[in-house]
Amino acid sequence: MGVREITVRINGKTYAGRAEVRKTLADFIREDCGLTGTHLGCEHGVCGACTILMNGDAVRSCLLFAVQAEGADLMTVEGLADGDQLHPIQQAYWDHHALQCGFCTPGFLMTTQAFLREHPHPTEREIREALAGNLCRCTGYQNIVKAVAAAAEMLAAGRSGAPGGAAGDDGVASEDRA
Amino acid sequence: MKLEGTNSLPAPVETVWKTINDPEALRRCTPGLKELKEVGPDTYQATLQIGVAAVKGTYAGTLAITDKRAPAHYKISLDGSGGAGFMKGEGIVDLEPHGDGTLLKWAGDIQIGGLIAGVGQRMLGGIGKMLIGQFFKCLEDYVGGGT
Amino acid sequence: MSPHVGARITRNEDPALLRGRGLFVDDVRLPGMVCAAVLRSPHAHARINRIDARRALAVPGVLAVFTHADLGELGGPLPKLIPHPALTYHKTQEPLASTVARFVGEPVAFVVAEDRYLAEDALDLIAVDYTPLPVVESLQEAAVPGAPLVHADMPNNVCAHYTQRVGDVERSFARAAHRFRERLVIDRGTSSPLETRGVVASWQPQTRQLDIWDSTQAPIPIRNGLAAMFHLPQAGVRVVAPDVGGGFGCKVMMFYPEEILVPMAALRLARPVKWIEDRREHFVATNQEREQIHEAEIAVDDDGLILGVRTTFLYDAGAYCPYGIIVPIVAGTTLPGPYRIAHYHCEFRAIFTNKTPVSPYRGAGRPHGVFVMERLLDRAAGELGLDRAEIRRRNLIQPNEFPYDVGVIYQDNAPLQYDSGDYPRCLSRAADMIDYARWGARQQANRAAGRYLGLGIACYVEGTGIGPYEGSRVNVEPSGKVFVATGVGTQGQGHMTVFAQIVADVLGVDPRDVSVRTGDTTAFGWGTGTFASRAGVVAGTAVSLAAEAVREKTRLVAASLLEARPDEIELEHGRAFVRGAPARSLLLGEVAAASNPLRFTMPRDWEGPGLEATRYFAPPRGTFSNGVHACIVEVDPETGMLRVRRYVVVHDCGRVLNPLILDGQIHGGVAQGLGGAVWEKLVYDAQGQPLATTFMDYLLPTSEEVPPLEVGHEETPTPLNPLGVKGAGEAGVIPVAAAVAQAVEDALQPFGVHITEMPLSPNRVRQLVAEARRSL
Amino acid sequence: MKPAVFEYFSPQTVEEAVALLGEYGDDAKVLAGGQSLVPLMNMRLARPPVVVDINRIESLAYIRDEDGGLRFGALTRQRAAERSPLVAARCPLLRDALRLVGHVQIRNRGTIGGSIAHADPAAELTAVLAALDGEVTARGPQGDRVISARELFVTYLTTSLEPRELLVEARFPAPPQGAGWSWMEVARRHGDFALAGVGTVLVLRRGTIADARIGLIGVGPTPVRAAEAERGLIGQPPSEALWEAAAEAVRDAVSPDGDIHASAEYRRHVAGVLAQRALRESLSRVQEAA
Repeated sequence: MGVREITVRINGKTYAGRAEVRKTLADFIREDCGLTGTHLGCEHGVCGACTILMNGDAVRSCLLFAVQAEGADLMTVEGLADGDQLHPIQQAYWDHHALQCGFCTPGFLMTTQAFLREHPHPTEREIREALAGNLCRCTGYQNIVKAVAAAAEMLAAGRSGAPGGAAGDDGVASEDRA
Repeated sequence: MKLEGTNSLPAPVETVWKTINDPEALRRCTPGLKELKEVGPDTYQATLQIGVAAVKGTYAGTLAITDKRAPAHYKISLDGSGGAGFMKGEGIVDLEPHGDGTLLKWAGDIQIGGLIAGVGQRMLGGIGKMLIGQFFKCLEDYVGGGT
Repeated sequence: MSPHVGARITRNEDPALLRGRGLFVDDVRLPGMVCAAVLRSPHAHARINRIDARRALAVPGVLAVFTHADLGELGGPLPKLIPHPALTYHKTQEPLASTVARFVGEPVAFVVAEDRYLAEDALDLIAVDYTPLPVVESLQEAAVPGAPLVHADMPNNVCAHYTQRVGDVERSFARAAHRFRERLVIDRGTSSPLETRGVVASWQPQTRQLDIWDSTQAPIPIRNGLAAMFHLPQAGVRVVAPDVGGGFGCKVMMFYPEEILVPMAALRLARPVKWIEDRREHFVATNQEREQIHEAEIAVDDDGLILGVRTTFLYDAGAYCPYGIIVPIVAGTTLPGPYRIAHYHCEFRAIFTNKTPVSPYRGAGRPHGVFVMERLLDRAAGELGLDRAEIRRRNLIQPNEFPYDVGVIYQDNAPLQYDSGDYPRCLSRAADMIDYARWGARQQANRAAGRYLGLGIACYVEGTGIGPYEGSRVNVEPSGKVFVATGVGTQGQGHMTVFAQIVADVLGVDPRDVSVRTGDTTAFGWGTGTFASRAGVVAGTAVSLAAEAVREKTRLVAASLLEARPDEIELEHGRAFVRGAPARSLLLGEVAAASNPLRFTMPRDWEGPGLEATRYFAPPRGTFSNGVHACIVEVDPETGMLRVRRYVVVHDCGRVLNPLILDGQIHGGVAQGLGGAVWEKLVYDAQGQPLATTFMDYLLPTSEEVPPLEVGHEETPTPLNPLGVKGAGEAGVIPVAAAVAQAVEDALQPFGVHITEMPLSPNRVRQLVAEARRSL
Repeated sequence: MKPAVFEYFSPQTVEEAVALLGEYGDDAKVLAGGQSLVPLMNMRLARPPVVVDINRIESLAYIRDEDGGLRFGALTRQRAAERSPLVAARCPLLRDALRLVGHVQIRNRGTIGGSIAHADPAAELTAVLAALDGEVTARGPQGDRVISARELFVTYLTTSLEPRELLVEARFPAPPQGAGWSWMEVARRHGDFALAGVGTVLVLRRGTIADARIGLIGVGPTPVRAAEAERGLIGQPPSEALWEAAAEAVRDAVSPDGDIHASAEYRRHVAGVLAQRALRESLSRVQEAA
């Protein structure tokens, strides 16, 4: 049976393992590397819970075989925080109650990370489009959209907010929203 | 999934009747047929590999022809199961003289179940229609080639 | 006034989840663990003649294949929950079907292998010989005499027939100036939490201890049931619902087959066993909801005052009814809503079909009841030329009419009585928020520009916070940190925070210093589960009562240490001090340490060591939240595409514990409601084959579909619990279909489109427009 | 939902890949972006015995402006094409269509060649290729073969590529400067497979339509080029009545199948509606450019 040695870098650390060629990258990250923050919600590339960064791009780790990531540089949710200090995106999600059950959250965080690097000053429209490849069943997305906007501001200001601060008020929309 | 159609074949009714009862014609024209073994009068054990591109399922089952009224009418039934689910089809075939040739009218009902039904619904209807179309087109050629 | 309860406090549970350090069932890894997979029936109805697993067992790494024949006494029908006198055929499935499979997805064999890949390889190699049996898929057809039978030992497919009557409906209708009748259809959907179901079981023969991790909303009943089935003491079974990735009702079954099969395999193989449902399985093997067909009628006078309402409806139970008839009872008892209805007739038949069983999904019948009532009011308003908001206003129960007896028996078997509320206030606030008064002009201006916009406004009352009871233990440790345990697990509702807020206020500590454990039977072993919008109300009150008991104990101990009277002791900022003499104070942790000395004798009125107390709360009956939703929808009549432009919620769930979390609950509910109104539909073909078993075909709304949501809170406290709180978990979803239907109808008013069904696909909207055009 | 066993090869060059395909033929499946293939494999609907992963063939990822059109190496990621200033300048229709391919995470992996070779009749790229008279190059044991879009798409998920051939390049002729374009589709949700979609190009000379292109997806077993509708436009001055006539011709040109999301009748109707709107938008872009 096709078993390969696989070496990847995840969050700056090298992981080496042996896996069948049919093993998905998501399963390899979770089972062989022990990084269970990356979640599987559908295994057919729709829900986005397994989103990670591969060489900087947001990708579905359920739609890659581990063997394809040989030599790649990966980032998972575990790589966001700097020690005890949450990443500004994580902080913004916390401040704005952008998660409930937390299962989809790692995927959203990784999507947000890639998105804000490309769009440091996004509009609400851009945020909503960028998040549309991730499903959340708890939040109705409202607070996630707010968190991404807030994270953009925090990152732009080059600081991270006070932990556990109070959240802002609800935005009020108009029916003329494009 | 109910499907129907009409094909015009360039041969007299009797020739067409013979063809559509000929195991060799069935063997050649049934899409994806891997194996057809006669196990009784008008009853065959069939193995089919059906699908498109990488999406193919292997089904093992029975093909039978019943309700025969030569040379104008029969019922053909097919059922099979495999890893991707199961399929069950029934078709009524009627032959009518049409000028020098024959009008072949068919009406079928295909049930597809299991994995493929739940996942492939977007294209299943179209693909089913296409495969049946291929079957009768092939018969048309077969009859055409035979005359 | 309390500083923490009522504040927008961010959640205690978030940092771990944000770092990817949660523990979901699939994250549990144990030495020697093996994986399971389930072989499921591909037929909606079939006799099982023979199962041949020899080829599967020959695969290296495949440990076992279990079929019904291997289950022994575990093979019998699963427990029957919530019996009811009207439920004449309470059918439940076997963990593995013995002779007949009755829906696509029903478990037939259970494979255990070294990993999930191998287990799925083995599934491919199990040969099952089926004889297909006649299938009945459609609810309407299943109810007709002579339909194929789902259960051969029944005379028909009716498992329950139940009628409730208030007043004299026949007379009220006979005397009414106007009667309007509608046939209203709501189709099937599913809760689809992002985490599917999953179970891990581990058996330690040396200690005879069975440990279970289960993505369930009800770990304690699971523990109790497993102990009985496996003949183990309850103390020998631990069930943990760790982080649960959403539930919304579908994870509150006791039991799903896998919840028995996984522990069974772990016991027999003496290896830890993991089973994680995959998404495709979830679409067939996890309970579904929503399908009902109502024949409803309203009688009104010339002023639009309701004289009577009646509905006769069919409820699709699926192939089995483990959860009884809770959903149709809730639908029928939610229907009257905030309106004065003196005469009401509600009758339903629960029908078996060859489809996945039904149990409550967020709303649990409430959206149906509201859809029917609101559609009837819209019809009456339209026919009488009355304004939609006005007809509602005229019929609302007034604030001085509480407690208000609706006259029917609710799901908790108690007479349904509304405890409190201000319905007119909610309606007028929602109307203000959506700028109802100027709607006509705005709509006209848009129409002139070729845009079809419609407004919908719908009211509801939601039964929440039902019994029987919940409990909690609160304990202050010598570190000064407070530990709270309760039986109700969390699936994202924020229990770790809201319960901490309650305790923080009572004990004068920071909510971040209060650590809450839920969903672990060793931490707290009494309780029922998280469902019916009850955790905050019932467990929240228990937490509050336990914290108060700890406070009194703290006062007692601190008083003796500080040489003061207990009633002079106050608690604040993590300290106990003498009122008026803050210098005479102790850290809470010091009091805790002193309450559990290693030597000395205890005082005479001592009631046990430590600053710890356990309390229970059993509400006398449910408490009723209410609200109004309003939305603006744009419809493209050529393509049938809908776009929700604005969505407004005014909601009253009594005293608000944490507005941040409450808003989140509302947002998520509305999104699910919109899903059910527009995108989500579990389509089956006539042979009972489910055609939407992926996220490509079952369409959860995304951030592009869900509009920005505007939420306003009213607070009418309930007299039924000391906190004054009502439930909120399901509120967001309840009136969405009703509001959207009205808005679409309003938008397409120039075409004369009439909406009587949910969900509304673009294809269907377009079809309705085309039909209406033809009939013009 | 885990894939069945397969044998895996990861060739470094096109020659190696073609040799592998030559050796395994029908048993082999090319893995490019994998965004359609891997879900099918996870569900075990596709069980190729051999997977030839071309992702390590770096020479297959390029975008070039040559011979009046854009040439894409088969392994060019959709996201790279979508963000390419060259694509935006030379073929904005392609860029607009690409934006609606799944979601960004899908386009980060999905490739130009993979989408075309997969031949999903709802895939945006197929209709753009058809509308622009594009072509692909296939390399097989006998060397290179050029296949026009018209000949490429056979039916659902089926192309005229031989099992032993590898699609190595796709060419999209660029519309002339000043051409108007539009991509429009109706999907249940953002990023879903289109229930119907249409791409149009309009070229005007002295107030009359000199060239018109209409390509459609989601309305049959292959992408559809509405040639009859195009002929009805050419030589005419643009007008609402003309768009309406084109819409009718589009409806005649398609033979969609229904599914659980939309009936054949709906798809046909909407194909016309979208064609009309797309032509209108194309004209406004011509006028903007002028």
